[in-house]
Amino acid sequence: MPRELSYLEAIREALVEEMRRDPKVFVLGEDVGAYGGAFGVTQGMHEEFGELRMIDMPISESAIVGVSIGAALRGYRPVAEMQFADFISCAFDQIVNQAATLRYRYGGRASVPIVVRAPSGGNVGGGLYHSQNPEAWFIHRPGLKVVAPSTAFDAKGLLKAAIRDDNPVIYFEHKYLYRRAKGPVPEGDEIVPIGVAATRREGTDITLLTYGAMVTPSLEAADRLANEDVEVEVIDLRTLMPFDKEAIFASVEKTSRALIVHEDVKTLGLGAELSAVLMEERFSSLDAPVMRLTYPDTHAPFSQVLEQANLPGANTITDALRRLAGY
Amino acid sequence: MPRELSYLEAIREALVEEMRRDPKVFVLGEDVGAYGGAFGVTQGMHEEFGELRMIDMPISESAIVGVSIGAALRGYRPVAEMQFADFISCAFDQIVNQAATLRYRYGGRASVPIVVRAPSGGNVGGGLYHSQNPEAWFIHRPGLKVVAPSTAFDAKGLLKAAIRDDNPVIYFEHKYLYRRAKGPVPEGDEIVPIGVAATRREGTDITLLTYGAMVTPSLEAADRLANEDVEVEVIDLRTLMPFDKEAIFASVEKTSRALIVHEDVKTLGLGAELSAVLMEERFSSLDAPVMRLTYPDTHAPFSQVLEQANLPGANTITDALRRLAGY
Amino acid sequence: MRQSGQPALATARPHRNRLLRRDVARPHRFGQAIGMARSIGTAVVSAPDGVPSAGAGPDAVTPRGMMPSIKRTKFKLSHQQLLEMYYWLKLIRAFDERLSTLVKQGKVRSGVYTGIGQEAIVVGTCFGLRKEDYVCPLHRDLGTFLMKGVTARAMMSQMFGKATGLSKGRDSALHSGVSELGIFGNTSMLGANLPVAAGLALTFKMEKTDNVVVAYFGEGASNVGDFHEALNFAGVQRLPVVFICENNQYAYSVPIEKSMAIEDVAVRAEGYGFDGVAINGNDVLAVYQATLGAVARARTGQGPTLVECKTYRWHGHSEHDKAFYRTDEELAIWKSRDPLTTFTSYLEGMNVLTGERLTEIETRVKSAIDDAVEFATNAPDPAPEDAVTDLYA
Amino acid sequence: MRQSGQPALATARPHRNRLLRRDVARPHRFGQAIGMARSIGTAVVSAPDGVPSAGAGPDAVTPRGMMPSIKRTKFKLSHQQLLEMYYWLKLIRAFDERLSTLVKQGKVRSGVYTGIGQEAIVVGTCFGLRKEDYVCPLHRDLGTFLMKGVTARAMMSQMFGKATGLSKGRDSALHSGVSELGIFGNTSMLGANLPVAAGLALTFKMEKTDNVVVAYFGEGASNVGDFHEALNFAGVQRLPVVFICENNQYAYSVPIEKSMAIEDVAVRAEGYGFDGVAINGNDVLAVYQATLGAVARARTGQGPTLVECKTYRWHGHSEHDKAFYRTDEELAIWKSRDPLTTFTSYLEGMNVLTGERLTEIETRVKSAIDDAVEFATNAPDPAPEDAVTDLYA
Ligand SMILES: Cc1ncc(C[n+]2csc(CCOP(=O)(O)OP(=O)(O)O)c2C)c(N)n1
Ligand SMILES: Cc1ncc(C[n+]2csc(CCOP(=O)(O)OP(=O)(O)O)c2C)c(N)n1
Ligand SMILES: [Mg+2]
Ligand SMILES: [Mg+2]
Repeated sequence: MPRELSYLEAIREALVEEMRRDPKVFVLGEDVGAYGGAFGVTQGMHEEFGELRMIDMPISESAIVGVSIGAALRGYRPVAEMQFADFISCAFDQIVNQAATLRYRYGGRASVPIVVRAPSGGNVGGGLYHSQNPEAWFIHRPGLKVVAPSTAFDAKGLLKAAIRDDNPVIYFEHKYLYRRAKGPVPEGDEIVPIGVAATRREGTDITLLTYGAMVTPSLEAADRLANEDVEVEVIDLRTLMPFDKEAIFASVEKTSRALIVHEDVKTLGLGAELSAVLMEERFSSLDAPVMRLTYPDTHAPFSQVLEQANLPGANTITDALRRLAGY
Repeated sequence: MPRELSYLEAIREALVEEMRRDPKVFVLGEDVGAYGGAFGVTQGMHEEFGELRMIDMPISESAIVGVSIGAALRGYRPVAEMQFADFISCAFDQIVNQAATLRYRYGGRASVPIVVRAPSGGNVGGGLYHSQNPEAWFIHRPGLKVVAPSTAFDAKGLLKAAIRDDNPVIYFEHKYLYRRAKGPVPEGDEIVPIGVAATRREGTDITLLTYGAMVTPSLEAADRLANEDVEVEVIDLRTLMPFDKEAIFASVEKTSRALIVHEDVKTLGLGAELSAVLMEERFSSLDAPVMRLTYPDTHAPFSQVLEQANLPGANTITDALRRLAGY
Repeated sequence: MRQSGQPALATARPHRNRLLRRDVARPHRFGQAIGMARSIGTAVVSAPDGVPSAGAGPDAVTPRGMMPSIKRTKFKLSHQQLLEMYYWLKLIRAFDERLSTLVKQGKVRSGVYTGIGQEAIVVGTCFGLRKEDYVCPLHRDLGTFLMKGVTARAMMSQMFGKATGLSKGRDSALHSGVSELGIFGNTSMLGANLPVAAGLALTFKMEKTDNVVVAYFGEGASNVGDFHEALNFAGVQRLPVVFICENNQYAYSVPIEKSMAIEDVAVRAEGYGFDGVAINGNDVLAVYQATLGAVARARTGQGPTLVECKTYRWHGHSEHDKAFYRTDEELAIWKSRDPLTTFTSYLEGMNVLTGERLTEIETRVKSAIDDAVEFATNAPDPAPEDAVTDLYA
Repeated sequence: MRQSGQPALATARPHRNRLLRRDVARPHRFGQAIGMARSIGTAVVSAPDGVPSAGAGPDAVTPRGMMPSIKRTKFKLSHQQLLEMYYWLKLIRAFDERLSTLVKQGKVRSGVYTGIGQEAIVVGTCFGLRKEDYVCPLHRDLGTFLMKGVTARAMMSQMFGKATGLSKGRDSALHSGVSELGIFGNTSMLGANLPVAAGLALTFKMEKTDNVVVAYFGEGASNVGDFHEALNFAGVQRLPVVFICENNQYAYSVPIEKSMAIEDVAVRAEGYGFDGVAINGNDVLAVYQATLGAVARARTGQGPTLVECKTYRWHGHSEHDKAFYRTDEELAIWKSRDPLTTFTSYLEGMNVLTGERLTEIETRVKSAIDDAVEFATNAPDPAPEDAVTDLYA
């Protein structure tokens, strides 16, 4: 029976185990060394792995990713940390142009096995520049993979998969979950494969597609709907690119209805693509329009009143499910 | 009867007229001064407006946009040029975080009237870093507006609207159209309002939503379908954010079928959002799934063989229309 | 470029003992100038209202033994002005200290990055500015807002995320600005304020006014690409901007020697074709004097200057940071260089600050802060609807 | 930081007459060193196989009157090696010239950015490298690929966009690399190669090997944020990397004085804590010597060096650029400093290059290029399906 770990501890355990297993894995980022990272993710690791495998970087996000790419080209597996996902905008070119296109422009003769860890998401009073969910930009760019675990188990298993993957993987770890998501996490190599969704709750009436911090309120809403005799199947995508079409289609074929819930804004958030794909490929299975419940098209405000107004939660998800059930 | 101008000349004319009209308008970018820009868009303007209104910038995309934001805060209306839209990745943070959020974080007490001109698109043998269509990233980010003219007329009218708009506007000018798109362009203030689509061809059977360099092959395909008794309504979106929901809905209500064509890649290209919105808001009007014909999820290769394999064209659009008509 | 054939850093940068901080290890250089707190400004104000003679100012820290290139600008400050400076130092200190308390009490949820220990920089740089001049502060420079005219009420409301704050609750800290007062409010992205500062300065150049922009950044932020692009552009256009580096030795947990292979950020100015100077950032009059010189150059079309102010933050990076990465000894040494205490002694020694005036100032400060807290506490939250307004003009 | 109180640029940078180029206007500084073409390397190779004495090398351009800090590294080159260098110069020149012709003939559709006139930099920097060393070239450095072992056939195929090119037609120019040969191929984004170069160098440091990375950039690219972040990191980690600035006076149409307020990019190194030196980039032996010194430092753990090579490109920015922004006189002056002609004369004067050997080399060069063009012309296009392969590993 595995111990319980927090999401944050699970991330650390994945890093530690991977670094012990493979001397080519190293960590770089701001304050990741002796300090142990802004959130404490890498705490204690500096002692074991030393300065050259836990590199405290200058405030240079572009260089953090660029250096990672260089090291990856020589067979290393760097795990780069953005202190907050919001700052990934400062490393944008290195990710979308340098890393994402390298294998292609090398004619397949090289790969870029880097992981960029990006603490994302709101509900922690972070305000405009410490709450963002920038996954859509990277899902849109060919050549990248994108994951976003919602449980401690997946946090560990997906990070291991990301580190071992030969492609650039953007790993979104949700700040709200760091200490709040706790659960059984096996020691050792329990890999969560990239590209495979998890059905968190089975149901026959509505498919709810979500990920990250929205999984818990979605499950709560699903439970409420069960009281109303509507059985909601909750699918945690886990991998956002490539998302698990098979699992999604299988569920929607069964339920004929789908709600997408995400914390990212609506316009061109991942929900748009999921909806469009269902439209194109499962139109005849749909008894109702695929609906989206997301953050509105706005920024992430600091005020708790404002932030709560924006965040989808069990109540708004419940309402959306009811509307969809009643369509 | 207005003269004919090329798309490129129309852009220049908009710049010149706006700079004459408003001393607060100025241009900055690499080689935009005496040289007249990499494509010649600003040719001759240096002579009239001098060094301080046609600023040759160092190779510093982030500063080009950041400087524009600073000037905009003091009431100026800078028009920043990216030498190629591809390099906008180097100015990403200044656009998505600095410019897009400024008014919001100032509590509505300021605005950022900048225009970022970005020569985008392929079919010119530009390869991976001189062919990109990066509009989706900016459509996704609240606080920005995005336009993409397809005709000389709109190139002028939309640029004028963008310059006069009090918000940051990303203006995608398609390189393939620079000298190929020619048409009547009135002198003076014929503004093309932001947010309003243009119906390029009326039709009753299928709505085709497109923009930029895809308008011409779409019209060609529509003509072919007319021979097969399928009347395609071709809507040129012109503004990508905020896109013209009203026009789109009106057309789809009439045709009950929609095809989206764009040169950007499929996954989370604008087509995803259009499809999702139609799903959500016009589901019952649809007799067939909204379909997308786009660039595949890959990069823009240099080889003509490869590039042509990727680009949607009259043939592939025709095929898609036929499939949709036959659904 | 170096003068000798020696590898530049071979001797200067072996893996330095983390306990042996530079200012402790090298009292003969930096420590000296600011260690001797009593000498602060003594020669600057030769007589209470007198004109100090050029060259007699407080010793700037002169890296690599060079003389700072900024002329020793003469200045004259009345008793009244000196006391005003003192008031600002006190007010800003008190504001930050109250914020720190409010965080501990759970009343402020915002990330709070105090500038306690660094106040001389904000006060020294802002004191001589005009209303039309622009400041582009970073996260520890709350005082610039106050000195440029934002009320303590508005600033406190901002920290509380209330509707009465500068951003109407959209963000806290210094992520908002006031154009009418010449304050640019940055995003969180370090260094991203600097290209904007250059853009503001460009408009002053275009208008041929002699207003200036003062832009702030930490030594850590000077490693960001935007720093480079902004300073280069400012240099090539000879823009009226003064770049103020607040070198407090740490970027979050990372000491300067782990983030750059130089001792003085000021040397970077040379790469942009203008002058850089490193000064004692804990001496408000030294900062004032250096800024005066740099501002005078900017106003007269001579372009930018980089003024590096050596200082130290007393608190952690944020109020949540226990700052285990530094020693108590180090902190104690820097507390002995408190810009406020030293300026108090100086003013007392000059008989500018009497017991009566001190009481008066302390009362003013306390009531301003109390009032601000009360105001912000009782201020309304923004309306939920405002989460989606003010996005577009 | 400057030494005097004078505004640094007041005299040096009035609005300079665009016709009066720096090298023309100031023959006493830069012009001198490379103007006197006949002096090239004469003192370097004291006798055909001799060991030149330290300090007797060709005069580096010494900005601001300082001595370059790189030790005058002794080197010894055999006749055979000198001729090999000569071959590379010839081959790279011929490759670029043929490309230029092919563009005019409409046979190459790719953007072509020749390095004609700048060949001494590529040859001088690559000549002493090991297979294990890495190069990180930018757009004019096609020769680095050839010298590191890529065949002319593969490079020509790359320019033609053929399946036999390095990127299998996915891109042209230098946007591909070969890890086995230590060649990193950048994107188009200027400066974006430099953080990658630092990452490669970091792995050499981790492995405690003494391999090095040589990274290239134009003076224009040195204004990009990535340049700053990369050089700073390389400095703080003392990475084994040599940064080669190809200062050809222009970034596309923009002369250096409009993009930076300094004359020597080399001074920027000081801001990162390592040495910078500006040298005559048209003197292949001077470049070789400076690189040797910098590489030796890198191999022995002494960290990075910035070597600025002053040079000039004969053609426009790309083959489509008519380069009206410069004068014929300026071009003529620089053509008189042709790195190839001067090296030819030198080798002839030393009796290293005889008529026979010249013919032999020219034949080898011509047949290599002819063969490459024929190969590329007849090579297959990529298959349309390959537009979507090789995206993911
Ligand atoms: C681009 C960017 N990267 C990282 C951060 C996170 N961060 C905030 S403050 C800080 C340290 C800043 O150090 P410095 O510039 O020296 O200023 P100081 O806090 O010491 O005043 C860091 C890493 C950020 N805000 N922006
Ligand atoms: C980030 C970026 N901005 C703009 C360009 C367009 N561009 C290509 S080469 C060039 C000039 C480069 O000048 P320099 O670095 O001096 O190199 P040179 O061409 O003179 O060898 C420009 C502006 C680019 N490739 N990348
Ligand atoms: Mg600091
Ligand atoms: Mg150049």
